[in-house]
Amino acid sequence: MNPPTEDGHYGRWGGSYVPEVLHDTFKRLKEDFAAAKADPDFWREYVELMSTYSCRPTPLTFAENLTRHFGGAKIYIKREDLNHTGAHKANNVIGQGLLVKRMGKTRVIAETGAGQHGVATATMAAKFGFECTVYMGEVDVLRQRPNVFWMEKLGAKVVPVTDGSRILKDAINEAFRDWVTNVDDTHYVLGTACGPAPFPEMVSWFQSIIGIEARKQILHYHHTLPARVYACVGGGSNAMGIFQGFLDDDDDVELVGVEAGGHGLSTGKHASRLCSDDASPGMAQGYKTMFLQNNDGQMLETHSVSAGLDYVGVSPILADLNDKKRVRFESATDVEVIEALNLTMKKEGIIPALESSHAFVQAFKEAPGLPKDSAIIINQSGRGDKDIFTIAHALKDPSWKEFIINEAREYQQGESK
Amino acid sequence: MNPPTEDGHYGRWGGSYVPEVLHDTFKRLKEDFAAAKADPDFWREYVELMSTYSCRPTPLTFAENLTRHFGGAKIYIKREDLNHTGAHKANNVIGQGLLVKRMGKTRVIAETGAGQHGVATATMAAKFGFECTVYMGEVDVLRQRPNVFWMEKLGAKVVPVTDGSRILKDAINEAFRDWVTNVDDTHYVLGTACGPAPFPEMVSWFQSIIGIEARKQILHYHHTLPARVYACVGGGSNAMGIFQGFLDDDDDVELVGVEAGGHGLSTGKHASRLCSDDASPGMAQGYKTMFLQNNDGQMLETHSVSAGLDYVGVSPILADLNDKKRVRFESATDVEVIEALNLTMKKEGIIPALESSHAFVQAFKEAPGLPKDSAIIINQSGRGDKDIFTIAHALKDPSWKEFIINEAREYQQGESK
Amino acid sequence: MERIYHQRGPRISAGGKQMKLEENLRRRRENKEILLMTHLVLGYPDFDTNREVIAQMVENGVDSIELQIPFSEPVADGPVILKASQESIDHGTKVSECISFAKEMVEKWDIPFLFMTYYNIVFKYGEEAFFKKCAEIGITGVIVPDIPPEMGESFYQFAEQDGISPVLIFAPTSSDERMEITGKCSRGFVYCVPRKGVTGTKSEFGEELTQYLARCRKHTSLPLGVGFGIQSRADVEALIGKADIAIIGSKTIKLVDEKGAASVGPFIRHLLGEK
Amino acid sequence: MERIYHQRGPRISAGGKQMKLEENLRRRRENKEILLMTHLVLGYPDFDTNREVIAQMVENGVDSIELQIPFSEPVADGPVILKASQESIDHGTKVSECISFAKEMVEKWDIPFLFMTYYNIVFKYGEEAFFKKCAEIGITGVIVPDIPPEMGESFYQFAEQDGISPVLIFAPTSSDERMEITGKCSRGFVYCVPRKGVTGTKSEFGEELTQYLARCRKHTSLPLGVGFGIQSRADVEALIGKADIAIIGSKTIKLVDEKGAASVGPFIRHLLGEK
Ligand SMILES: Cc1ncc(COP(=O)(O)O)c(C=O)c1O
Ligand SMILES: Cc1ncc(COP(=O)(O)O)c(C=O)c1O
Repeated sequence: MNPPTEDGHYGRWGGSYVPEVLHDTFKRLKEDFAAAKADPDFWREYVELMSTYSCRPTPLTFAENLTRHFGGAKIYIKREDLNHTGAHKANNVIGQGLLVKRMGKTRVIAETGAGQHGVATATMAAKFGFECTVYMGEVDVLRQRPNVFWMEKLGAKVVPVTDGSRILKDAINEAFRDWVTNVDDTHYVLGTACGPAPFPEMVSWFQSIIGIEARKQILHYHHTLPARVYACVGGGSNAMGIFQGFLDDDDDVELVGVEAGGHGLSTGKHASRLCSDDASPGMAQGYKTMFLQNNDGQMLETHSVSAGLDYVGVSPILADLNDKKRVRFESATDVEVIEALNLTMKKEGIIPALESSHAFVQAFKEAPGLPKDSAIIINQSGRGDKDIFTIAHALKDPSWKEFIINEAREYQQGESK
Repeated sequence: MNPPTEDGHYGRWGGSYVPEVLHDTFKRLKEDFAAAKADPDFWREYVELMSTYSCRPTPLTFAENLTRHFGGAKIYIKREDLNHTGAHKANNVIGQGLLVKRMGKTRVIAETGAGQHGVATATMAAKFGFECTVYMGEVDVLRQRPNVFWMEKLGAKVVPVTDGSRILKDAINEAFRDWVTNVDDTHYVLGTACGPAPFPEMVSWFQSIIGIEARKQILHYHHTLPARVYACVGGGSNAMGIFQGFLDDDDDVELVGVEAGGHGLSTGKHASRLCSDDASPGMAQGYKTMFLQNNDGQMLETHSVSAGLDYVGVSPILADLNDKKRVRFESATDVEVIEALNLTMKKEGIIPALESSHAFVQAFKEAPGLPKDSAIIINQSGRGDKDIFTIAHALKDPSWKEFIINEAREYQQGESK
Repeated sequence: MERIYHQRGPRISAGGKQMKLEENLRRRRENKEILLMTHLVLGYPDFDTNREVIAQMVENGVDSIELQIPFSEPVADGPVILKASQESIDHGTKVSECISFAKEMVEKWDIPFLFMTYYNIVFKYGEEAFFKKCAEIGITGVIVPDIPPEMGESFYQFAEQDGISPVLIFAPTSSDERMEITGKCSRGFVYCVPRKGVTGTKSEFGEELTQYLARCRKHTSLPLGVGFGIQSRADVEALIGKADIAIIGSKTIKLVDEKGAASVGPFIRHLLGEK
Repeated sequence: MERIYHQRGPRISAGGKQMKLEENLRRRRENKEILLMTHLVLGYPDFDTNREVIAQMVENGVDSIELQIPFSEPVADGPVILKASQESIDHGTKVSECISFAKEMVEKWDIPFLFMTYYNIVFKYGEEAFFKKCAEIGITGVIVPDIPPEMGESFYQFAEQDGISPVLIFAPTSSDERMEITGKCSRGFVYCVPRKGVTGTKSEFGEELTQYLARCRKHTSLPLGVGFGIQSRADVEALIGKADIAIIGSKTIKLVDEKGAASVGPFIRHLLGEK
């Protein structure tokens, strides 16, 4: 993959639009990151830690039943769900954790949407002994309470952000505000391949471990490159992670990013930045990309069944790869996502996160049309356990409902269980 | 490890006390298992599947912070929590799944306590395309509802057992009743190293993959054998799994099994078969072991904060190793377990299952007294995510309480979220 | 119609010892097309009801009764017996009370009584002590479905030693070789399970059953009892000529639950084909 | 005491163009120890209140006002301005309305007005068009905290082209080299952030601040404005001799929220040391 320009741009996108107070921090961060990136020992330490603390390399699972079901390309699933803390987010936070150690800082802050990045950061902070504050939109706090619980138990302070629309973008803003105030000892562990340079490059670099492994694995099992690779796109980190294994293969491997189609692109209630007409070029949160914004430049409210894709911006690197037509972008609706999730559970005994299920939707649409001797890879960015409240709700599960009502009743009556 | 006698005994324990109608099924199972065990390709296929579908080998994590905290032996954690479905149970079910395929059966049944084995079996059934029914005591259904939800979504039928004390042992009885009725097409996927022969041997064999890996890993990282190995003991499968890596090292490696001490051994509210006075030799559920029973031979109610350890019997192999003093048994109380869990989360960013936390308790008690250049291994049999309802409750988390009450209110008002 | 069967009278005994179960059954069978064996769970709903039910059974013509000592994990039983066992234990039924009660029944009624239970009850009591006690109180046989011959060397030895008949089980899944083994080990009669499943499951009494019972017959010279699912006179009639004993299990428990002990007599008479 | 400052009168203009911000501030500074710059969020709580507040400010002696065009993601602002921005947008404030309103104010009051906003508002409007519009309506400067010099080549060019002063920021974390760069790029004055943090955070005005402002002074010849946290006359006095402009941010917003627009005048007089 081509590196960004000196000032952090990828084509028209990216850059580093940070308030003055953060200028020096970013300068140091850029230098420290560049030094780390150039140091083969750093990557080696990273890979080693990921293989002892998390379980890298994560497997590439052949989905035999889904393959048979769709009767087309062989479907392989890259199992980021098996990472410690249950998602690809672990790769990024552990990488940044090592960088923080190298920089000698002692406190980390993070924003989180789905909560996965927050749990991952809290976990990393516990492991490295850093103090940790996680900002989370109040809406997300409500829909991802289990993750909030774990973050707190892991020793992090979770701050519900009550400003703005109280979701991921507001948490990001709040995290920046914290950083502006506490630059000296604090590193902001950005959770996806967005934000001011060097974050898009840095997060993508740590996540590239996915693609490096996947490439090796598919060549091992399938003996040739996959026809297509699918990944869901929130901020874009898991997509960048796996795509990097195949970016240089040009037209041989088609790369497909799947955005949150929410209630459907035509309803306006979605989070599709690269394949809807509701987005336009903009600059917010420190970088230029396609944003879901109105004509004045005010960011819009987004919608997705999956908190992790519910975000106004998208990685500048992906926006650039979209310009270059190297990555194709599609969207999946909430309804399609629940269907794909159901099918994957029943056919393979695998529970993808709602975010990841977006990638499954598009792969399922296309697999039947591909030759039987071809292969496709779906990046399963995380596991669906965390989504139990959302999924049980979406599936209208009556016994879950009853269960919750009973639990509540016991609490309300103050009974001891 | 010594194989059992021809009729499935380990010293005074074990055997195969099955109703006549199952006699032939067990005969065939014994033969099929013996053939599979003797076939190196079978084990190879098993290891291969575990490395592509789950993420074996699971890592051995050096717990640097806990080691520093206790100031004694180096603490290593074997990470069975990183298995697909979140516990060592995956090893056993995938192994039995391969055996079922080999036997040409099309339906599997299982009992489950914590729900981990049920989820694992439902997962395996989805993967192999088997029909699946899971029996679960009604009490466990209530305390492990998230797992019930997933089993159902994975396509399994979950039958709440309302007989007896409505916990694990009753589920086992019910599963046997189903098996008696449907012997032809059905295999009973027993979840732990208990039950009639050949189950204890079979489950232990599949789980031995833990110990084989752990031995290699500790020699790689620590260059010498560990001083002690800790595992929690419900039925005994994760303990047997890891212990087998070190059983032949005789006195070099001390093996420690930790049972559920519940409210304390003196209260009678516990599930300690091998280190309390409330157990005595008996025969139930098809095998001889130490059971928690009264003078008439009626099984007692057991108690543990962890559903997975809440069981009246224990692996006959462990009962024998107890007789031979090759394994030392200890118990951990509910209160100690929550403390150890809290400490592990905060210090290492790792969330052990409540079951596994029992092993942590004992390791923490002993680590300070061991030399700094020695190592100990704790088998983290599973991850604690599944226990969120129990843990949040035990920790009296006020915002969790509020969250549940709110969720319930929305359901009760029939509001759409 | 009131008739009195088997009221306390001189014991049919053989050689100083109480008459063996097999002999007793054979004598009874001499002038009957088929014998009737019934079952109840001791202490459920209570011993007084047990007493009454047994009276109803014996007085209406039952040939033998299984007294089930409840066990907390009755793996081979269905929901009715399971629940009865559990409730009996829950309100405190002790093995020692079951034994006293059995003694009382043996003394009162002149039919063979058997214990039905699970191995752990015997094991905990002590195998030797258990069979000595059976002999002492006049129990003639035991049905313990979870102690197969190959696991029960001492169990079967002690039974033999004290002249107690352990009744073994044939199942449709039993191979010919297996029937040979269990048949040899069994005493009194052989309990033929007509289909897979636990107690309380309804059987179909068709051609398959006929063939199955013929196969059972080939492997033992003992009387054949058939249980699991007999509910009506028609079921009993279907067994005539193919088996020696019709065994009624959970049906009477349900009956007592629903209509009380007094309803057992009429049911028995119905089974016997009496109007 | 009632005084009327700066009411509509002849414009101070230079060379046919409206006078540049720096020059304007320097003239004002000639006979004052320190200037007062205030701030408000356009459309919050509504434009009518804005009108009233501005009147209070100008009539009581404020030298210049920042008009903040609200942006949905104001990363450099604290909770008060954040909330005000959000509410303003929520009840429909448009950029075009902010511009019309600014035009009206410039026409009415003879003090320099600046736009404060975030880069995306400018970017979406079109950099060239935005600065043309500023020039057209008489806005003299802009404060856009998220467009650093190295990212804003065209931004700063268009500003220069239309004679609009982009005000850049010095922070305590800025190195000497950095101050050199931003100082060169800034026009009108330099906004010195006295401490890390966002708007609305209380500063300590001690020895450290004195040293910091001295360092700022070394790197620019432009007037120095100091913002973030000024709440009282004492705070303003502490800046005399060290800075040229005391900038009041969220404090007046809170004041209007709590006590209404009319309370702004007395507050301004207090800051100016008038009884
Ligand atoms: C499981 C999972 N997948 C995907 C995403 C989206 O992020 P990204 O696009 O950076 O991979 C998230 C974000 O929280 C996530 O939790
Ligand atoms: C995570 C976990 N650990 C341990 C156990 C106890 O089983 P065993 O003793 O067979 O390992 C269970 C049982 O459900 C479990 O879920």
